[in-house]
Amino acid sequence: MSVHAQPEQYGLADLLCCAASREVGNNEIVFAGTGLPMVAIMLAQNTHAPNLKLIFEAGTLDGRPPELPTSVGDARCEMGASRASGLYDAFSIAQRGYVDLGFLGGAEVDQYGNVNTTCIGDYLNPELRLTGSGGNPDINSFAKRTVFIMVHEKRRFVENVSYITSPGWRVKKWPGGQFVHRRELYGSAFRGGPSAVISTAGVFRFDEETGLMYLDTCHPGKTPTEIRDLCQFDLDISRVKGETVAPTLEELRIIHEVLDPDEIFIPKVKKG
Amino acid sequence: MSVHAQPEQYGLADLLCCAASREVGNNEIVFAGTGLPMVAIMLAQNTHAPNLKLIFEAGTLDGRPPELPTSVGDARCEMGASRASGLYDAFSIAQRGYVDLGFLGGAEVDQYGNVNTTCIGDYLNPELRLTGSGGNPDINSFAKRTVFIMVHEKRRFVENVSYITSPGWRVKKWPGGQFVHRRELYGSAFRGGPSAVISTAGVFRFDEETGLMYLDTCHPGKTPTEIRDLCQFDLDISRVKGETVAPTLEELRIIHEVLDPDEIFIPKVKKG
Amino acid sequence: MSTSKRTTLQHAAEIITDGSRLTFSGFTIWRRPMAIVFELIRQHRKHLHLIEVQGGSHTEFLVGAGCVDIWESCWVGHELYGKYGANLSRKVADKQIIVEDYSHAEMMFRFAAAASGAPYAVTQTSLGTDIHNPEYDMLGRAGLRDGKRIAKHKYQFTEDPFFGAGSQVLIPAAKVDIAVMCVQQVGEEGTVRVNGQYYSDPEVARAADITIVMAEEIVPEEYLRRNADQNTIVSFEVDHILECPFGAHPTGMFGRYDVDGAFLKEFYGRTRTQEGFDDFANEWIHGQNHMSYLEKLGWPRMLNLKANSAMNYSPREKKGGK
Amino acid sequence: MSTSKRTTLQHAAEIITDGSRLTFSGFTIWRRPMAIVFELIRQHRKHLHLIEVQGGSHTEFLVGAGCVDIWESCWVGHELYGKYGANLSRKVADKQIIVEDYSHAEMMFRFAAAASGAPYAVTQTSLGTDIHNPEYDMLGRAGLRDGKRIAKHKYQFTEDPFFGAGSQVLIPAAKVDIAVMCVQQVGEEGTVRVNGQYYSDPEVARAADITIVMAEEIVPEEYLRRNADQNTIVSFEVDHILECPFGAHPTGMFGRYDVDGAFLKEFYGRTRTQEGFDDFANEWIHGQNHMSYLEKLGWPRMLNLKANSAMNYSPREKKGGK
Repeated sequence: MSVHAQPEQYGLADLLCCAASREVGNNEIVFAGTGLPMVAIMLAQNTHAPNLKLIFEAGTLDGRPPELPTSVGDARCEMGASRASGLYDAFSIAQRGYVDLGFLGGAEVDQYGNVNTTCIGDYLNPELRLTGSGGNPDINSFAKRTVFIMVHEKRRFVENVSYITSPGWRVKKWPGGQFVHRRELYGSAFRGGPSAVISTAGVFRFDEETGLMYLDTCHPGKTPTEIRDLCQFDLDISRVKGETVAPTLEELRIIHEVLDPDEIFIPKVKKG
Repeated sequence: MSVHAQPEQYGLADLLCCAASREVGNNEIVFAGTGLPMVAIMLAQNTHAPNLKLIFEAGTLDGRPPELPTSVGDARCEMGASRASGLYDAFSIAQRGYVDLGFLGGAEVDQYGNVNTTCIGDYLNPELRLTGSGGNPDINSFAKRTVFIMVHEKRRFVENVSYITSPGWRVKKWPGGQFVHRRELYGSAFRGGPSAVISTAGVFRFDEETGLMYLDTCHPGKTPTEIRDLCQFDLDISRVKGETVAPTLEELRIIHEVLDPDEIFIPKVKKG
Repeated sequence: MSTSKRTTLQHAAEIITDGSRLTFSGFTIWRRPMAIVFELIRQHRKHLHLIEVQGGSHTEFLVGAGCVDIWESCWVGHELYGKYGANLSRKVADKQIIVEDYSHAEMMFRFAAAASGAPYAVTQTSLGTDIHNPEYDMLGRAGLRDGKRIAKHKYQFTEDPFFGAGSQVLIPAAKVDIAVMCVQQVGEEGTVRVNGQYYSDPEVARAADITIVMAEEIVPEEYLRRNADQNTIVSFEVDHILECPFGAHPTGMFGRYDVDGAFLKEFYGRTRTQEGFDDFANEWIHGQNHMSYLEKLGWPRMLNLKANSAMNYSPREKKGGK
Repeated sequence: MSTSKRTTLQHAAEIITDGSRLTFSGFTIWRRPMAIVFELIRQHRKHLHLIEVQGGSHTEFLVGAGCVDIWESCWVGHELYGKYGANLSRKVADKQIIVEDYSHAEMMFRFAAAASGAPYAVTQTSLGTDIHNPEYDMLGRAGLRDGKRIAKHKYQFTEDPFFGAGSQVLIPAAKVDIAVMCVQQVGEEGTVRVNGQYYSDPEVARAADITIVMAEEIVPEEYLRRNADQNTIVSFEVDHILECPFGAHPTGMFGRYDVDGAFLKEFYGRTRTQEGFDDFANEWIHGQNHMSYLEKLGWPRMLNLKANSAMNYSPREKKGGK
């Protein structure tokens, strides 16, 4: 009995969080970054995927935090976890192939799903140095599927990112730097790649053979051509399935009453 | 005030244990195998080297067992230790270069200090398969000095061991198998090598440049030529310093009253 | 949780099919999954390929019973209670088993690499020894290096390109199908808490494709999760669990019971010949189950082994006597 | 023990000389050795080469104060309280600092290799990214790859010879002179017990040539040795110890106190410019000592951060507010 909310009952962050949550299957092992991804996974854990196993990069394995941690290093991560250890464990488990799904963010994404979190502009003369990679490339290299949650602006959906921090479906082969399919480079470690980008405009997926991004669903109120115009590359809009499913009232209740009552990551929609 | 025991007051195992114990310096980090080496180190810990740090291969780090463990996996190892973990830790610490002294045993030793614990006879058609390497080559590869405690029989002191389990001062360079100085092979991991063999006949040391064994001290009652005749190679007896120092009464008390009252590794000498 | 991981001794042994690449928890004569080992012998398992950080009494039982075709490790014996592996020695001499020798650290690093998903490890141990004698690559000699189940090479040499540290030995990840563990506590969802030295248990459990955990006790998962930083193995690394008190006997378990030295001494003494082994197995394994085995051991013997809970070992056990 | 490992805040900072290769305990904004970081700034330390699994608030303080010439890591920021490292960003734009980028797993594996005494690690992470762009080898561009203190290459590619697993990245061990740790408990002889996630602390402590441990409390060594399986770092891996309550503030410590989000937010907001940083440092670092710093913070603020001992975090702290 899932009653979907009306547009005025939820915000964009709610929609993203719920769309992201639906990418998670039950029984999956999920590796989550800080912020919205963390809320999305905890939402899945509290709805359709009670058996999902959550890994936090800092060393919490099969975590079930009763309260939303503000980051993966947070003391809130440990409570209820199967094991609290460290990064060597978390990344070893990932490289070993345990991870079904990674949840990540990014500043820029290109048509192949390559993501940049390192710098804006030329790396050697950056306009803006960002945080750097963190575990973004690692989780993305090792997981079977990866979901990115991003703000949608035309400057962020580019033909080629300034710096490939995290590998998409077609990546650079060094030393030359020519683009090749990810499969060619990763050998037996190839397990998949970015499966969805959930932006503030829509949900995007990838043709695994061409490696190219396509539009899957539009968020309510957005049209495919509008969304294509929000990309610097020629976005494939031929495979659109319709509108992104709105949050249910139950999902909204869990987000705002259970997971993030303090609006740390997801603001409440003002009534009125 | 160290009163040395008279020959009838101690056995050969006592002499070996005390000679081995004297190889340990205070503040040293010592990696010990099971058996007599363990008693020797605990003897040092209880006499002249109270600050030595003891590592057991199975994962006990800076151990101070109040009761003699029967092996390094024993539950008696943990009590009073700084950390109880596992083999990855123990071998990582060794490879990292922390270990000053390793204490080991062997079935055969050659003129270069190469030791065999794997098989007697041709490896491909062995007369007798022994236990195998265990951590013998690892401790010996990584420690600054290694001491071997062995039974002295002519068949055990050979020109070339049937199988080099543990590296001496001149070792085989593969794929050809020609003998080269250990220093050539170990690069920056070269930290030293076997520093003493304590047999039931005497104490032997090595010329670090030629890599050859020489007789250092004879056990009471043995002569250098007798000992040379107990080796299949031409043992250098030109550097003999004299007799191996007898156990003190205090050392014997600690061995038999504190460390090994049940005569697990060291039998008591029968009075009378 | 919707699906239970609980299994029985019989089924646990059935998971380990003929030809499996198998490894174990514990260290020489401590925390070996003996009850499952005995069940494997009862079920006449064949062609096992043991890949072990180091062997121990359990190895000698499996080898003696003819379950093992390949033993890839570094050491076997019963410590104080039997100075070498008499069954393995006999089968090596008779060429009934292939032995592939590595050093102890190499075996540990091979499992660490497998657990970390790396195809190989880099080390400087054992350079110049016959462990690296190219003539002694026994799996290669047997034509078994297919590059899939068994690595293409026993090892490779290379030079450190970064710091000029010199020769390095590359050793392949220890890929195993199944790890069989014996521990103090496991939770309903698979979380394991090992007390005392954990030996190579964390790496072994993670390296294996399937992990079976036999515990002295299955405890409420929430109990273990109250102190996540004291747990040893993660829930999702464990596939099957079972409770089997004294399941490690005659090997010992920190905090629970000591090694039964007299039992191991008797085993070592009686199984120098195949007839001796068969006789021993007929007495202690075949026709028995775990409960009848415990009954046969009897209360006085087991209470003598029981650990003092303040000391974590038995102050009564005389370490096998003399 | 005959020789004490105890030192003071001032002396601990003095051990870290100009030009040291330095690393830290903790994770982003948790368990960073802030009191020593502040003392380094007071002592005007220069030319530091930070090699970190990942950076955090402490990095931003050191970089802002001009202590750092080279930063070799993968991430810097204040998590929720400051989305990137404004001081590092400014100095990168001004070319006042050399940044060498690796991935997070690469940095972790580099420390694991160093801790294990291996010259390098093997991994398959981040293939095809600009982390491996040969043009972006910044230490190479600066001519600093001497093969001694800094590896000859940023990385090397090779193929797996054992299982045909494909391209592998070899990454050099993270060799560091000093690790500065901030933990809950250390014993008189150096044994460390970390509660909660230990992040990369065990590897970092073992990788460093000198390890300094600042703890909330120095406890009797025997207390820690009663449960050796709960300890995190071995006595002999630790060279210097000091007790410094709230030494991690404004970062948090599991079981003791939360992150002071408001403090970090203010730091992030005020230190976007160098003038802002200098102003902040004049207010909170220069002319202060650890006690006057705590006095300045005041009781209400610190009690609000104090962890509930059943939950291990503060149920009062509003995570920095909105």
